[in-house]
Amino acid sequence: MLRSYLPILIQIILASLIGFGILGLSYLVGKHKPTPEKLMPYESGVRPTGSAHERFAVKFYLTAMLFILFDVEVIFLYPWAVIYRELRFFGFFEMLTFILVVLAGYVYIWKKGALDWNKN
Amino acid sequence: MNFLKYIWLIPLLPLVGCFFNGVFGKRFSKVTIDFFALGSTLLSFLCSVGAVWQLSRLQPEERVFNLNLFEWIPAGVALTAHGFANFSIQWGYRLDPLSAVMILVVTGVGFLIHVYSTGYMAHEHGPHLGGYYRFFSYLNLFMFSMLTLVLANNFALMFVGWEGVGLCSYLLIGFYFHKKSAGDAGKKAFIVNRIGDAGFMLGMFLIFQTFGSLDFGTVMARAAEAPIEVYGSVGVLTAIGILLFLGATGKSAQLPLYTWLPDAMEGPTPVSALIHAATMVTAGVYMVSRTSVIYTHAPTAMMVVAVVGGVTAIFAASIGLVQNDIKRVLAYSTVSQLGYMFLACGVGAYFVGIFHLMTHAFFKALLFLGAGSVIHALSGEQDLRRMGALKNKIPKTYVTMLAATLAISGIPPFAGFFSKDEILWQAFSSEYGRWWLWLIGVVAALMTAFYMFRLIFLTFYNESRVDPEVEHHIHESPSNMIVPLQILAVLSVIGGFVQIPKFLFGGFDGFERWLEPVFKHPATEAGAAAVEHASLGAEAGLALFSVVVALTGIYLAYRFYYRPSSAPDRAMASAKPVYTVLFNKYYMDKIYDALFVNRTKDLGNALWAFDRGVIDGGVNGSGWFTRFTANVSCWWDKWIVDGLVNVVGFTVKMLSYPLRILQTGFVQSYAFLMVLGIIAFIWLYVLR
Amino acid sequence: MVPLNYFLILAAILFCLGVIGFVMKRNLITMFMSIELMLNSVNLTFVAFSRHINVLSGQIFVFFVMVIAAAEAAVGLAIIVAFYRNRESLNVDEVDRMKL
Amino acid sequence: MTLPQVPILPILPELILTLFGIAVMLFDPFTAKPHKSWLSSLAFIGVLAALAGNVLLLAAEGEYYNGMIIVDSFSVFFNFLFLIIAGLSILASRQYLVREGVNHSEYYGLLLFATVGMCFMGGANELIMIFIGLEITSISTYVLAGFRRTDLKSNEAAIKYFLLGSFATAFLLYGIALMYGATHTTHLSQISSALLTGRIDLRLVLAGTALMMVGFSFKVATAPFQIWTPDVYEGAPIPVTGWMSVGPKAAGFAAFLRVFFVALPALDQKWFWVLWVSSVLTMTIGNTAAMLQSNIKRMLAYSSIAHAGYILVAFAALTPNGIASIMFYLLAYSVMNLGAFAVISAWSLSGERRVTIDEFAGLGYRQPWLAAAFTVFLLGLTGIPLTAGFTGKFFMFRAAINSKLYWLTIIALLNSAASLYYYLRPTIAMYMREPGESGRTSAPQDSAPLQISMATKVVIAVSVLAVFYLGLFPSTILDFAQSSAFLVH
Repeated sequence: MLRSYLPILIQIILASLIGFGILGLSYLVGKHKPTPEKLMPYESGVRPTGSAHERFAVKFYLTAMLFILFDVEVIFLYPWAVIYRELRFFGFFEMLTFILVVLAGYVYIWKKGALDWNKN
Repeated sequence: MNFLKYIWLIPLLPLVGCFFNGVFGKRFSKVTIDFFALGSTLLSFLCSVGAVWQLSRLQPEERVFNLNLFEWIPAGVALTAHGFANFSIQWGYRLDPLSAVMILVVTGVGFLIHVYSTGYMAHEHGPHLGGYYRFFSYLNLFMFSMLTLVLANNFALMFVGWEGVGLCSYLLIGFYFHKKSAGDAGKKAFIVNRIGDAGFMLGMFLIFQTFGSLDFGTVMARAAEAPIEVYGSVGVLTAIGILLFLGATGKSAQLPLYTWLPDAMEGPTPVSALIHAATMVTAGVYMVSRTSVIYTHAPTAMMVVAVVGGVTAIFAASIGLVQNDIKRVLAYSTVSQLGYMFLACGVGAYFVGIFHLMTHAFFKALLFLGAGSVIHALSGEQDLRRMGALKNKIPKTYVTMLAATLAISGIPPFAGFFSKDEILWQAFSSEYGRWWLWLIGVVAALMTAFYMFRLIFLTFYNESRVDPEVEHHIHESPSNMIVPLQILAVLSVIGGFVQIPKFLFGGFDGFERWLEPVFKHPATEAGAAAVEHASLGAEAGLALFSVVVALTGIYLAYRFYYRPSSAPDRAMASAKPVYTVLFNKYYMDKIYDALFVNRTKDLGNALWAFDRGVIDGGVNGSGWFTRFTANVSCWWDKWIVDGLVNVVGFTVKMLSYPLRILQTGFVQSYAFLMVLGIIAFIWLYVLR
Repeated sequence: MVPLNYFLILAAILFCLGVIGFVMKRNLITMFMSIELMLNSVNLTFVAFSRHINVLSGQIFVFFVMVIAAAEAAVGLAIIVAFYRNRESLNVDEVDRMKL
Repeated sequence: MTLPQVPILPILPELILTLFGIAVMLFDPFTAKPHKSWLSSLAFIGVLAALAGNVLLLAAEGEYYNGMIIVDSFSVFFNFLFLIIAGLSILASRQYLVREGVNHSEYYGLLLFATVGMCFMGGANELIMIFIGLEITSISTYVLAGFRRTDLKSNEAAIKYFLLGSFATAFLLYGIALMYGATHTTHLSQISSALLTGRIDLRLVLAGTALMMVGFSFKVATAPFQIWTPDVYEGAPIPVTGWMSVGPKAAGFAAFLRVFFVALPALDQKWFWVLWVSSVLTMTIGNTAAMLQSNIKRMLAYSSIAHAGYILVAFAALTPNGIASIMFYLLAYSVMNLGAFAVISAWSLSGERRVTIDEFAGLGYRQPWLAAAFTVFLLGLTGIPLTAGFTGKFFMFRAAINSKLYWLTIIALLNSAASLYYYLRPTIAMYMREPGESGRTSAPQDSAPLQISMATKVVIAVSVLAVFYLGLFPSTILDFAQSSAFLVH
């Protein structure tokens, strides 16, 4: 029974081997000269200022929320796509309706200015 | 015109009056308000008279008129002890001899009290106060509810009236809303009544369960077929009887739910007369009589009714002995007299209960209205200790009140004599009667005569103890107040002649025969047969005895309150001029102390010091008893009833602690509680 | 083939972890994530049953649950953000204005 | 090319509501601020249209969409109820939203969407459908509860409702999953027949039943899952509280009834006792706690808990009469409560001030009509005859007595008697106390004459009439409920 999971096991083993192997290799091979800059968190080359628990602009949340919503709606496209041929035009119109509803939501947030990054 | 077809007008007319006055009353002049209030009531009374007249023209066994207006509550089919019953409640009225008596009393006395109120409440009419139209609107609403109660042909509609009168009572007790005590009293009345109502509702459900109907006719017919339950056992009929009686104790202020009635005196005096004396409080008696068939088949329930009635009669009367507020004396008197009525019902003499209900409506309404007239004359004074010597100042009030007092004391030929005597006789002789029930009644009668004449003496005789400020304002009430008093006085005198015992001029049993169709069924006929063989001489003897008892009570009151200066207390003789006033005050306080404050003092001794000639061991005993009952009452009121009303406050306080622990406001403690609940659910479902 | 019970027990454990997280964690976002964990463990249960009894409907249900969870997430986050703006805190114990 | 026939009729009210909801949301950005009230009218028209659609539904009884949706008189009754609630709520909210400065049209959109969810809960014949309907309702309600977003109490109400609501929903969903695993279906009638075969794992079914009951108990706020109610009701905007206390609660009961009577009648001896205990706890907690309150919204929150307890009494009767009486009572309770909240909303001042019971002092003089209407609603909630509350309670308790639940009925009657204590308090304050007697000094602008909008007046008047109509002539509604109850049972 567990045989069917063997490939996964092998993959896990391989992945960890590669990951840890490279880390270990660089540790063994490379020189160790720590400087303050090197010990800093990596933030796109920008000097980190203040605590990492800093407030983010609410815009991030907003965008994230909108993304989740529209992203997840797509989930319904999968089963639909699988049987699209069987459903024929009926399926087409059904999905059209669905997309239209999503689109209405899109128009709404657009007009509300939720997508306008520069809006205060 | 066929009045019977229009009996629906009888309750409807006051409702119309209520509507006009309630909605537009603010803009009406006093005359217009009077027109709607009085006119609707008078028309209702005339319709009642017409309908009853036509009813009386029918053969006795045909005197039941049912009028179903529409189907009020249909609720499909339900399984009952009578198989599947189609549950349907009509909005229907039933006129039979019993409800005929009731509507005449309600509309008749109600109309007189309306007339009286136009005088009594006149000062309430004004642009800024505006209480006048409100008062009459409520009063008419009350009439509607009360007439619905007595005319209903089923329990559910009766309950509508039952709750409606409770609501109006609440509104009217709290009429003087600026007095906090008035609001509290109203609330107390309403809440205590609701406890009784719970009993009523349960009884009603049980009736439907047992008989498959709520219609009076059907229920009574089916109950009449049921076997009579064994005395001492609690069968379903007994349960119904006791539950219904619980409702009656609330509405009719019987033990243990009586305390709201004295507090209800906070309302305007006409309200006390109409609602808390003549009509609403008698609803319980009416209900017990209406369901007489059920009670007759449940001897245990009857015994409960009789005992509660008797004990209440003596209990309330003993409290009435020492009250100083004129209206409170009358309130306790009402409780006591209602106890009498229940005593009559409990011994199976329903018609006597209704008889006493009727005569009581006359003389007690009169007493209250008279008291109102006195209060009116004294600019609002209600304390008996600050009255006195009013006999010549308000003679008309005095004469009418004296008539009522003689009636309630049971002095022939006043109305009260006939009804009270009949109750005592039935308590003694009927199948369900007991000698000790009779004794209770006699003692209560003694007390009644005493406290009523105490009231009369303190109010109308002796020197005036009236506040000099008030003194020169004293005036007889206007004629619209006096005329109703006089009419009621006439009724208090002649109202008893509808039923005269056999030993007097051969007797007359018109009232009994009139009600006979309502109360007649196989079980009562057996009881009636048992009464027959009791001797005429015994009846006359007992009647004579009760008159003597009443006279004794009057004499005692006379000795105590009319001629207190004759008290052989030489020490006080030197201070003669202020003697009477001082003496009375002192005396009151003494009793008051002995009764309520200083319990170590023996009442008997206090009395002994003042009137050696009168006091004897019996009075000593009765003094002790009075103190005892007053203490019990005090205790009951303080711990049980106020507890019951404030039980709420108290329980709430107790329950607030666990609640505080639960309702913390924290999401996670809520979530934790929910988890506990879920665990409980899973345990209940899966593991148990 | 893994027996059905393994999935069910795993899902139950995950669900309980979610419950415990919800009751114990003080941060609103973490509590919220615990709920997501609970929902996903239910999804796992659905899928496991669906496969076990060979009826596809259970897997379709999972889609619905996921969409609803996403909607809930969006609304929940919005509510939490509104709260944060007024209260400058994400500590659930500060949601305590109303009690008794 | 043949298009499969897709029947639209069975979900016509829902479709109409959805379209109007989307329209309201879409038009909002295009509407200038002064004209926003137009959108609330649009939403109201939507409700009227849906009501018309619901009438057509009467002719289309049957199961649709592979049995996911059922149209029967039960669902039609509840659709009517939800639509009436929505219509009255829309009218009752207009003035309030403007006054509180939150006149956003999303409010009406959300209200319509929530109603869609409620209608699905009433018409669902399948557990997942119920779950979806419940979530549509809940998610909209979360937002509505926090609609005054700058107000901390409103935020808090939203957070509490959201967190605890989703928590409870997860249990409901888990219960559905277990039920699905045990019976291999989520169709209510198929579950019922699967239970009768006896070839199923009973422990799974029982655990599923318990968990589903948790979810429903939470939605209808019965013990021990009533705990969130007072906080949420107190914090939510007044019209939302009014709506929440009747709409989602009624929807919860609709689904609760259908699931337990259609799918799980075989287990009724198991869940009967849970209902019994829960009912006693719910009534008693609700009534006692209500007596402690000084805030009228919170008091009515506890009162709504108590009413859920009364409803459980009839639920525990396990008879069609019981179901019918619950349906009737939900309608009666809805009009009484919506009316009461409309009065509170009219009397309160901006910022939700003047909502303590003492602050109702003097309403009887300043607004006699408003006070009279409020008295009617409170007396109705108490169960005084001639009002809807009496007839409703009468039917419910009678159903319980018919099933020989004597003790439960006695407890319920005593509870109902005790409830008078707190329902009278606002009345006493209104009529028997002078304003300002509570010791608070009210600002001069607070004693300015009240402006009550036409819409609010209509809501109050309609509610008063309905209270009396249902109290005097309950037969039509009850007959309808009765016939549908037999279908469900």
